[in-house]
Amino acid sequence: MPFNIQHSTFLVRPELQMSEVIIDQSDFSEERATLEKTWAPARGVIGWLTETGHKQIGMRYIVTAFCFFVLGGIEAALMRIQLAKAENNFLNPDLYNQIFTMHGSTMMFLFAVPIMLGMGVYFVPLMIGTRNVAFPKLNAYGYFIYVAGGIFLYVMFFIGAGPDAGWFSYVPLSGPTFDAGKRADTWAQMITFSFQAARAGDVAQSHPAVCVVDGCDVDHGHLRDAGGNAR
Amino acid sequence: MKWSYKPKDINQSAKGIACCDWVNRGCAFANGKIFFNTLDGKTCAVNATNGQEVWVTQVANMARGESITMAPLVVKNKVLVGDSGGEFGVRGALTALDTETGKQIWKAYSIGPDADCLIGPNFKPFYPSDRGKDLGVTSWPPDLWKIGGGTVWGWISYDPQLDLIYYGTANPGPWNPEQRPGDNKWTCGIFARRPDSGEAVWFYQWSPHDEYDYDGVNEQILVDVPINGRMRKVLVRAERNGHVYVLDRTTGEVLSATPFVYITTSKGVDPKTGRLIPNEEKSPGFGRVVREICPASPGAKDWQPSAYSPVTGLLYIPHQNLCQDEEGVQANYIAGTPYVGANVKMYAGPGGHRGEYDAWDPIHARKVWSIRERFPVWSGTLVTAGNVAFYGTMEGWFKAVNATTGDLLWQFKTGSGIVGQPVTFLAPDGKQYISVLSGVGGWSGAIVPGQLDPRDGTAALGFVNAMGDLPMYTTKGGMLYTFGLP
Amino acid sequence: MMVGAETIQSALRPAGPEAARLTDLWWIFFWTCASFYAALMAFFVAAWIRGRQNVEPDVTPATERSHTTAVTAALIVSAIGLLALLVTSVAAGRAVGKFATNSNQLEIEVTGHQWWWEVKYPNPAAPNQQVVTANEMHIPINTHVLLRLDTRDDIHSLWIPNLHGKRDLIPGRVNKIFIQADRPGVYRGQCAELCGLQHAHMALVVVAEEPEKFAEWKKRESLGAPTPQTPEQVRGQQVFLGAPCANCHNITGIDASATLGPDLTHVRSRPTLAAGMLLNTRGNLAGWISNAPAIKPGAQMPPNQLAAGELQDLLAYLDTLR
Amino acid sequence: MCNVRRSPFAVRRGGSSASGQRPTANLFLLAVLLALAACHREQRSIAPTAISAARTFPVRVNNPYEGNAYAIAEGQRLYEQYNCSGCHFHGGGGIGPALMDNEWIYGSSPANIYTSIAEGRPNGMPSWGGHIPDYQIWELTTYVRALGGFEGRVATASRSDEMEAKRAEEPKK
Repeated sequence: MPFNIQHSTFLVRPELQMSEVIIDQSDFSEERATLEKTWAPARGVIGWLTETGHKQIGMRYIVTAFCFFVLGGIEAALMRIQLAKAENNFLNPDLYNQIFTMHGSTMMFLFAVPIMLGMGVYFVPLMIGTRNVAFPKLNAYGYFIYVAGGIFLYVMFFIGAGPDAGWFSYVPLSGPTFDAGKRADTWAQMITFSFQAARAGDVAQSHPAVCVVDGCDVDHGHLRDAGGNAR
Repeated sequence: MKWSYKPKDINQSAKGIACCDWVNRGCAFANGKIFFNTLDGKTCAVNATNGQEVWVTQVANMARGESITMAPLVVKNKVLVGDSGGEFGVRGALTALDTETGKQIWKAYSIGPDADCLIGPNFKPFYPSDRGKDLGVTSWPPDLWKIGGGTVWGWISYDPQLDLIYYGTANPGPWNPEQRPGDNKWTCGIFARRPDSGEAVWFYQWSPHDEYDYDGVNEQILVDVPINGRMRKVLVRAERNGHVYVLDRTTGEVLSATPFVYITTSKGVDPKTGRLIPNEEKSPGFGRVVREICPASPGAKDWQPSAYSPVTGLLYIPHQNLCQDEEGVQANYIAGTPYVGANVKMYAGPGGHRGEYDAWDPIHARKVWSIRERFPVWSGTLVTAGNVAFYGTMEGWFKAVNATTGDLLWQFKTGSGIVGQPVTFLAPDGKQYISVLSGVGGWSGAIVPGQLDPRDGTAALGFVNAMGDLPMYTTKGGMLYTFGLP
Repeated sequence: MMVGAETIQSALRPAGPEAARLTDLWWIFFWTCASFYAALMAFFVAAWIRGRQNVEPDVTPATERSHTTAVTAALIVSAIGLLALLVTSVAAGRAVGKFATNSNQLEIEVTGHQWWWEVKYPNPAAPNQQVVTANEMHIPINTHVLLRLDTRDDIHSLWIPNLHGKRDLIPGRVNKIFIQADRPGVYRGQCAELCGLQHAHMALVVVAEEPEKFAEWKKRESLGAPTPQTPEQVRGQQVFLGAPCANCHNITGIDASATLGPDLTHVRSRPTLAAGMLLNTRGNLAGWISNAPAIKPGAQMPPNQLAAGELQDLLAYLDTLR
Repeated sequence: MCNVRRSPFAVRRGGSSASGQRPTANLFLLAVLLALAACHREQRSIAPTAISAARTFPVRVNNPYEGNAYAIAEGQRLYEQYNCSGCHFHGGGGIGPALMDNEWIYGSSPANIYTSIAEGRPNGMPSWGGHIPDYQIWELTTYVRALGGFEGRVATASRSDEMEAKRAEEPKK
């Protein structure tokens, strides 16, 4: 551990306590170099994949969510075309039901939830003045899980296994008797991905957020203190 | 071998309309002839001395799902034959054939207009709910009486003194009771009729609007016993709905009805109206799974006949101890195919044993002793003047017990499970013999000869769920065992 | 019978007391919300105009006080408005949810199927008087009608906007709803819960009529099918019994007691076919019989390959079922 | 993942169809993608053609619905509705033989099962040919094959719906 708080030389003058912290930076060059390396943006494809910066991840969430928003909008438009006149044959009932559920699921779980998550990931650390969320890798993992869920849903849709059991896939319509094949499973799988992503994102952010509520000393060592010894 | 007779042109497809395995409950001997029924709906008369066929009459119509499994009874030169197929949407009937020619003399339907049921001015049921015009039609939704079951596949009794025959009618179809609101007369009841004309004298319904396939076809024991200090001509019946009934056999009045097993489906019999009081909570219907229906569909006791000993004054009842879960589904009538509308899974009732052999005191309406068996006691029973009661088990044990105490006296392991009825006879050599058929099968034993798959608990109308281990205890067979008394 | 253009389906044109309550509630909500919205907009515009006129902010203790008073007043008015809406809404909910207890009532069982409605008039006292029909419900006016709702497959929801709100049909349960029509008319109802492919085409009509006319209709419905007269009709009956028809449909009076599809005993007296999708004409019926899934993809009625003569005979026979 | 095969019966309904409806806007891109990537398991023949409803029976060896989940589900529905379950129950058998074990009196190939359903068998199996349309016999065949474990778990429902699970509060019996 190059950066060890326990025997660091934080010199806190008792008379300036609570308002000012003066750090003697003279013998910190080595730690500084390590820190800068640690926080430097990674490069290349591998770098892109291993990126854990909250701004980057947050922005990815927001951009991806808007892509799904567009897809959901296209689905809405297709449904509206079908409904534009009575007894229309633009979409057959099967496809209509799939697009209906695709639209609902996309808008809820691939747009609404992730975009809020993305906003949170982007802004919460800025708002509480931390360098990143509490669990940056978990946060990145959450994003990729979310993308995987979305891609899975659309791949299944394009091979004819799009979910088609209403907004919330309720039984018995989504049960084996009325919904053959893997369509309900597709939906459930997508939800699993989406929820896992949401949970990962929430947990990743939770510590700084708790600190805000709790008023803990967020400037210091929050990364190290993720385990809970913030005070 | 003296002779053998094989009925000609037996239609093998009758196997597809026999709800509960391919069974035959016996034959009758009268006027030098042997009478028996075939599964495909024929009644045959064969000369007892040389095995020559005398006549064959087609009684049941297979195309409509009718078959025959019951043993005929000969009364006053008439062969009485009933049909089977309550699970196939048939219309039950009892037919009287001339013993000499095989011609039909009368036919009494169990459901339908009074004229078809041979209900006339002399019909005097004891309870008001059974009086009225064309109840066999009006107690059914439109047209459903035509396919409503009420078959006659059990035992017929004759009282020569009163000149009455007694027989029970089976369950209404389909099983799912929501599809047939109403009392569903005259199913699940007992008719008393004149053997000459077939006209009905009285009727009593064991289970009005039956919800659990409690066919009312069990045997009736006709005895004269003192009830409340008065000698009464009674009819004792251990009924599928779990009660032992004592009926006045001249009028059809219920003298007593006492539970002999654990019952959840009903709350007793109303002494005033004679009506079984159903338990609404256990009423099966569409989309619901009702748990702990006790007794299960085969009832507290199915067709296996009990025996009465005038020596001990006790009734010996072989029966089962089963409960079931049931789910109502849509029954769809297609002629010649099953018409049930229920998924059923049976299992052992309280105590975990599936069978019981009871001695019952009909006068005081109480159980005297009881023997528990692993499997349903699906064989008939026999009690002798020597105070010994015989019965068989589905594992294959043929047992003799003390009729007074129920102590096991002797047992013998036969080659297969026993579902037949033991008989005793005095042979020409002056010795007394006991015979019993060994060969498992029937509704309860179908898993063995039919090689059913116990992974599906609903198989064989749910009986397989309770009998999954039977193949480990016995194999199929078919052998007559005769034992000489020492 | 007037169906089609004459059939109305509108929650704002109530034809019964329950629907009237709901419509009143709707209008109360509409006008309350609209007036609040208008007031809010008026204040907003006023503030905007004032903001443009007054360059100097007017912050004296007196104006502070009057602002506080104004905000408090607005808060109180809003709270009262919301509370009033809550009270009216709960009151209306309780009123329409209450089951009538008087004897002047009729019980009807409505069963949802994929994708049609079975309507049954039970008669516990005389089960053989029971009447079964499909996608069509007749009710006498000024009578409380208790609908017992059940389903054999999915969750459905019965919505007859002119008579009442929605009520779900849930497998294994019996839900109840009371309706009453105050004036004769034909009201359209619709399944309001996605129930699969043809959810959109799962409609029924409610015919509210004078009690005498209703009794007459019910009496006619309780009769069995007439005996076919012409040779064509006789042949048609044979086609019905021999073709797949009798596997699924019931016709009281003949040997067809199947329960999968709608009861056809009086099929030609109904206004529509295919759960409100087609008008009940001979041509539509022919098309429906020949290839129902082409008209209603997913429908459980299979296509039927009948010879031309067979189809004509069958239609002739079905024509007698009125 | 999927066995891409076009079945003569499984006509996807895009807009044009045998019923003569106006072929309005076909689903251009989506339809093309669907057709390209159509997964046989997931194909649903929600509008069987009149031809497939024939009541005469060309002898086929290949099951057009093999591995098709919708056909299996439809077969299951028909199996209950046409009372197959009345004799064979849910595979365990009773009046008729068990269908979930590995003993097949008349053979287990799709053609064998089709023939058993269409023509019946002497020990009580009724013949359904002429009473139900051809494509339904194939759906039933596919479901029976699924009961016997021949259809693979990918297309078969993971559980049957008869006798739903116990509610949590109920005692285990």
